Amino acid sequence: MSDKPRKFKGGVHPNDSKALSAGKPVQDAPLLDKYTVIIHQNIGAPPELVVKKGDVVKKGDLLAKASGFVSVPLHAPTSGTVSLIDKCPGPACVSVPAVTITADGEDAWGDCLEPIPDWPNTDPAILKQRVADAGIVGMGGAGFPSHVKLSPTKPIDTLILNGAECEPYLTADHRLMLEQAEDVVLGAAILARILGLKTAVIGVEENKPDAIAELKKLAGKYNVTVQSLHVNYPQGAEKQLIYALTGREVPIGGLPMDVGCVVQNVASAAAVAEAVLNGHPSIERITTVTGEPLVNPGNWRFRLGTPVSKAIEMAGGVSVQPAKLLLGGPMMGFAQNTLDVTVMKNTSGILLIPVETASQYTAEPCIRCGRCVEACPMDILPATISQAVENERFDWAAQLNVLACIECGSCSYICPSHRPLNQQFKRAKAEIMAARRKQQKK
Amino acid sequence: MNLFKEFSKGIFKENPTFVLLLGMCPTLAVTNNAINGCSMGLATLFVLAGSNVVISLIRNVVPKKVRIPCYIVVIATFVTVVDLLMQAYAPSAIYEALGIFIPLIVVNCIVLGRAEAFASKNGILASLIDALGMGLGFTLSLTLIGGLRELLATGSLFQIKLIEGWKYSFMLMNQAPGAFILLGILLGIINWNKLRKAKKDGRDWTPPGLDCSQCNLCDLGKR
Amino acid sequence: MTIIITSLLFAAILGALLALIIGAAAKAFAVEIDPRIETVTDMLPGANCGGCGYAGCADFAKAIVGETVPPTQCPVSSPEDARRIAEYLGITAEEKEKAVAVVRCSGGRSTTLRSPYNGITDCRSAVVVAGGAKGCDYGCIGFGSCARACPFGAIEIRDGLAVVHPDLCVGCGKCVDTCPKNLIVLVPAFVDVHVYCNSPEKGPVKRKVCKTACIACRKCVKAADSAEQMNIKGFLVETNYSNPPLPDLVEKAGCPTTALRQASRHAAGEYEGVSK
Amino acid sequence: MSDTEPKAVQLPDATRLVVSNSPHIRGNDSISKVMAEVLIALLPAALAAVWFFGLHALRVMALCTLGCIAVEEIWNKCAKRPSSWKDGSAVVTGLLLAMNLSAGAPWWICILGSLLAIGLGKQIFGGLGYNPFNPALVARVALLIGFPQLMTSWVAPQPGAWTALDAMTGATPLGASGAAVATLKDLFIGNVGGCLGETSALALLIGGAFLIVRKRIKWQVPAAFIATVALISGLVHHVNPALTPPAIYHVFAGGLMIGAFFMATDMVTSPMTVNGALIFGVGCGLITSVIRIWGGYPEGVSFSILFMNALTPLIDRYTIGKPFGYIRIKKEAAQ
Repeated sequence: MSDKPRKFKGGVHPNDSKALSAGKPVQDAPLLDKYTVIIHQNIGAPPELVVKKGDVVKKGDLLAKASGFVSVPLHAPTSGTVSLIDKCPGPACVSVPAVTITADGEDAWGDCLEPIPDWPNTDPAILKQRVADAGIVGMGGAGFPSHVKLSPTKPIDTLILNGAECEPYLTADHRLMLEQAEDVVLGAAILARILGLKTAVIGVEENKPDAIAELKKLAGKYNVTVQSLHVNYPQGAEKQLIYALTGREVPIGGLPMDVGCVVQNVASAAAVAEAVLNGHPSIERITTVTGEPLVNPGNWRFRLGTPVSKAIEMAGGVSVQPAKLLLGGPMMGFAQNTLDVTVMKNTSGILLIPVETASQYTAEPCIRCGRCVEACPMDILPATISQAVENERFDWAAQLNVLACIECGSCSYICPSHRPLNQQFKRAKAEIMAARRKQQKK
Repeated sequence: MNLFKEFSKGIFKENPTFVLLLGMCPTLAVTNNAINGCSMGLATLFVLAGSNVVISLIRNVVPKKVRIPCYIVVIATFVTVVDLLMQAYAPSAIYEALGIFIPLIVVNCIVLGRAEAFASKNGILASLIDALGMGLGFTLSLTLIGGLRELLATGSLFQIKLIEGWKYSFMLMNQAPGAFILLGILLGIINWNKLRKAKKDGRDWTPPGLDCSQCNLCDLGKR
Repeated sequence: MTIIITSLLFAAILGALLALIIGAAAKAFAVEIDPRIETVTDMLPGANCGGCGYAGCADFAKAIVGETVPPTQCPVSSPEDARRIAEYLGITAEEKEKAVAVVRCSGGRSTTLRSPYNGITDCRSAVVVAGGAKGCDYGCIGFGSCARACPFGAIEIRDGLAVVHPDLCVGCGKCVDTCPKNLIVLVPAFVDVHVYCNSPEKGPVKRKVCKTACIACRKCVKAADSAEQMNIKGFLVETNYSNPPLPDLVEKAGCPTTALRQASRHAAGEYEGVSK
Repeated sequence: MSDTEPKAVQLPDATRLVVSNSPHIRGNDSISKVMAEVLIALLPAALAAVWFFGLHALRVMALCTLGCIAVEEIWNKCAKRPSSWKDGSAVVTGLLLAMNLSAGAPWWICILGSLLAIGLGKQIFGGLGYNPFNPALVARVALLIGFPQLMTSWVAPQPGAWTALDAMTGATPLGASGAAVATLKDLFIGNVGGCLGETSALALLIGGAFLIVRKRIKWQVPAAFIATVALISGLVHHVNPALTPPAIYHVFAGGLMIGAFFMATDMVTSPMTVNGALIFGVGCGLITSVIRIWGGYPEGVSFSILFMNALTPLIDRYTIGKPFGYIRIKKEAAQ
């Protein structure tokens, strides 16, 4: 592979605003007295609760066990008592079940998983089981269970580590790659062994030269390659990343394994390394707390269940009232209406958007300028689909391949008429899927 | 039955051109001036009156299955009569201007429509009154469109120059697109006015054949 | 004179010949159409609302004549209309109660708390992203998808809350499928007392986000004439529609949150601002 | 941290946090910016018009622009729609309309043109974004059909003479004796009779280049348009020089430049896809050439663009590209 940065078709180039937190080393968040851990943190089936109110748990103890193959267990972020099992605000503005743990302050590890220092000579199946037991999910945002991706039903020839971090503002993966380069590369090597591959590719956007340099130093040692990527959004979207690195197109409705690829987030890789070498389950993650309204933006290593209000406090609070509070990046993150929502395994960022730059959607008419068509990385026609959705013609929208939409938001970002395209597509997808389910039932 | 109501509905409430949107072919084709429009309307009025009366007469005799061919034969007779009459007595300029559109009255929807919808169900007097009302409504509409087109195009009305020194003629109005544009605008004004009145009275009203919720022209149709 | 006679003769012969052809054709290509279908179509309301599940009134009439559905399936016709159709067809029409839609939520914009919302003002669009602008996860979003779906203009959006006007509602059920929160139910039209809340949460949780939620205090259950008139399901009370209470229950119970309401008075806006 | 200095940490007010769908930031593009850039691109042509036709050009431009704004606002008022002239589309339409009129156009032509453009061409369909035809061209064609003499009598260019007005009729470089009417240099600079905006190919090229560089228009449209016209007229001239002037005259004379760069590329009425833009341009060029060479009118640009406008939805429909990852699905289905 050449050193030339790779890119994909379409996309937009928002002002990345990463300077706010890119230079801030990761700090360990101080221990809090209470953690509210949302139980369902992964795509797939929610795990089954194994503790009850009043139980005493140690750090890393099982809170909930996986309830199926596409499900991951949940572990206690610290030692303490289960004080409450109730609903709490979830990331999608809907209340979800959660376990509240009142910390005892000792933060003592319980009976951890057995470390596997001799991983190069361990059976890949055992390593895979470890990934599953540690509750590792895709930490880039989706929260898809990692071990499921590691169990492909089709032949795999490429393992890709996603270090693109194309979302503006976010620097968590950047700091991770810089400060824990060894973990990332080690994780890559372990993942490659699980998949029976010799090598792995780490894709990093070229606006993180220090991280690329750091990774390249170690790359030879573990036989992985580091590939720089063109700075463009959504470079970190799975399908776009695969295209940029291998030139293969993941079919619509298909998975990376259909083109022989497995994509894992760098943070997930680091978590895998942690789980295999130290036996620590996934109970903490690096999260960027940033945004112009914050007094002191930066990167923190949060335990799961840390309330957003505490995170904002750690970042010095706000100097002005922000327009929006987001979990995740500004392009695909979820807007929150409460500060009580807590950090989850896939919370890559806690972002406060100032009033000046926050998007306001209006119902101005489409002037058919075609900017959205140019920007769409999936080569569909957002303007036409928007027209279909506006007229509630979901069959037409389906014909126009709205289901191929990856909801990256490039079209809404670029639209001069400020139309809520992305929302329309989300609705269209929901309606089409609902109609199909209805059809199947019949 | 209120005969006056039967008469006036053709002019206002069920005006064939502006409300029922029937007889669009002569409406668009021969209304390039007021005289043409008026004569076309009168010719149609004659056919309408004659055919309505005859059809009303034979309505109980004709079997239901073959009624349409029978109506057509009746209508065709009167059209032939009016065609020959106009050829004989109308100024040749008018007859030439109307040309093929006189014979085409046979397939005019108003004539067949009234025959089917009214004359075949009502008595002779009522049918005659209905035909006169409808015919007059049609004549007035065509004269209105023709007059407006003539006025806009040449500044005259019934070929009498109204504005002296009118140098430029807006030829667009004299040509086919002008008919479409003017008819569209008139229909728009009429429907808009009706919709406005209906809203005022708190009624729900949709212009015929239109779905206001699909149109972006004004917000009257929006709930 | 000869011309007239010739033309008359010609026309007569031609007419007779053509009449023969038409007559023959009518016999040969006759299509059997049940004349009753047309009559039944005329007897139906002609709103083509589709509430019966068929594509318009004519289609429904065909189904009635084919005796696959009873005429009472038309949600718009009155029972008398249905009986008339049944009498005409000589079939028995079982009585169908007239139904009316009820939106089981009373949380207007001023009574439920939530942060501002910016996006498409349509319930089904709002629900896929953030669940709308209101605090309750189960309540009415208030962007009027149901009101737009109603062919009879019976649903009004007032203060961000869908309110059904029972006098205009014909119970066609179009709104029921539209509501993304499944708030709308069809109930017998003669029942006037409903619980305008749908949240299965515990009382304090509900009260935190909504001032007019049902907190299952059981006041109405106790005030009812018989115990079965109001059902308790979890943290929510529901009218028992097979044994409904009288309208005066609302007065007698004195619901502390005004979640218990009379549909007619709710539509008239009499409960606005009275919640404590 | 918060224990020692409790006042220092201020948390955001949760009740004022806006809930909305992603993306939460937005590019700083807007309709008025798009329109402003089109206006900037029209500036060279407007200046050239003022230079060649004097203050009369300025008068026509002012009348048309103000007329369009007025019609837009009056219509909005009647239809109870929010005021919309600030988005700039009416100004662009007005200026483009002026570019299509002669410097000698009487005031009422400008006002009637504005009424036709905004009323008939745009608002009647629902306003910006809903019009199937380019409003300025609708007005131009309606006026051309309505007042054929008036619309085809030009004013002779008089560079630098501010108030002179010399009527000059008929002759256009597009006639068979094209070369006799104007020299190539005059054609390129714009020193010929004609509409305000269509004479100076140079100024139009500058404006068009600006729009293409700013990615406001698709270069495929003007390129395909001009290339098709050049190709066909060149071929015809080669076969029968008496029928039509050489291709270069076709390219630089008449409304081809303004049509190709400013009218055909109108976002609302041209296809969105790249392939569609190519088809659109070729179609425009084809019809233009046919009208110019064999048709009754000396100029066919406006008719061709209007005709292709009508086909735009169809073109858009049949040029929908294959989405990312589509080919593989087909392959797999075939297996």
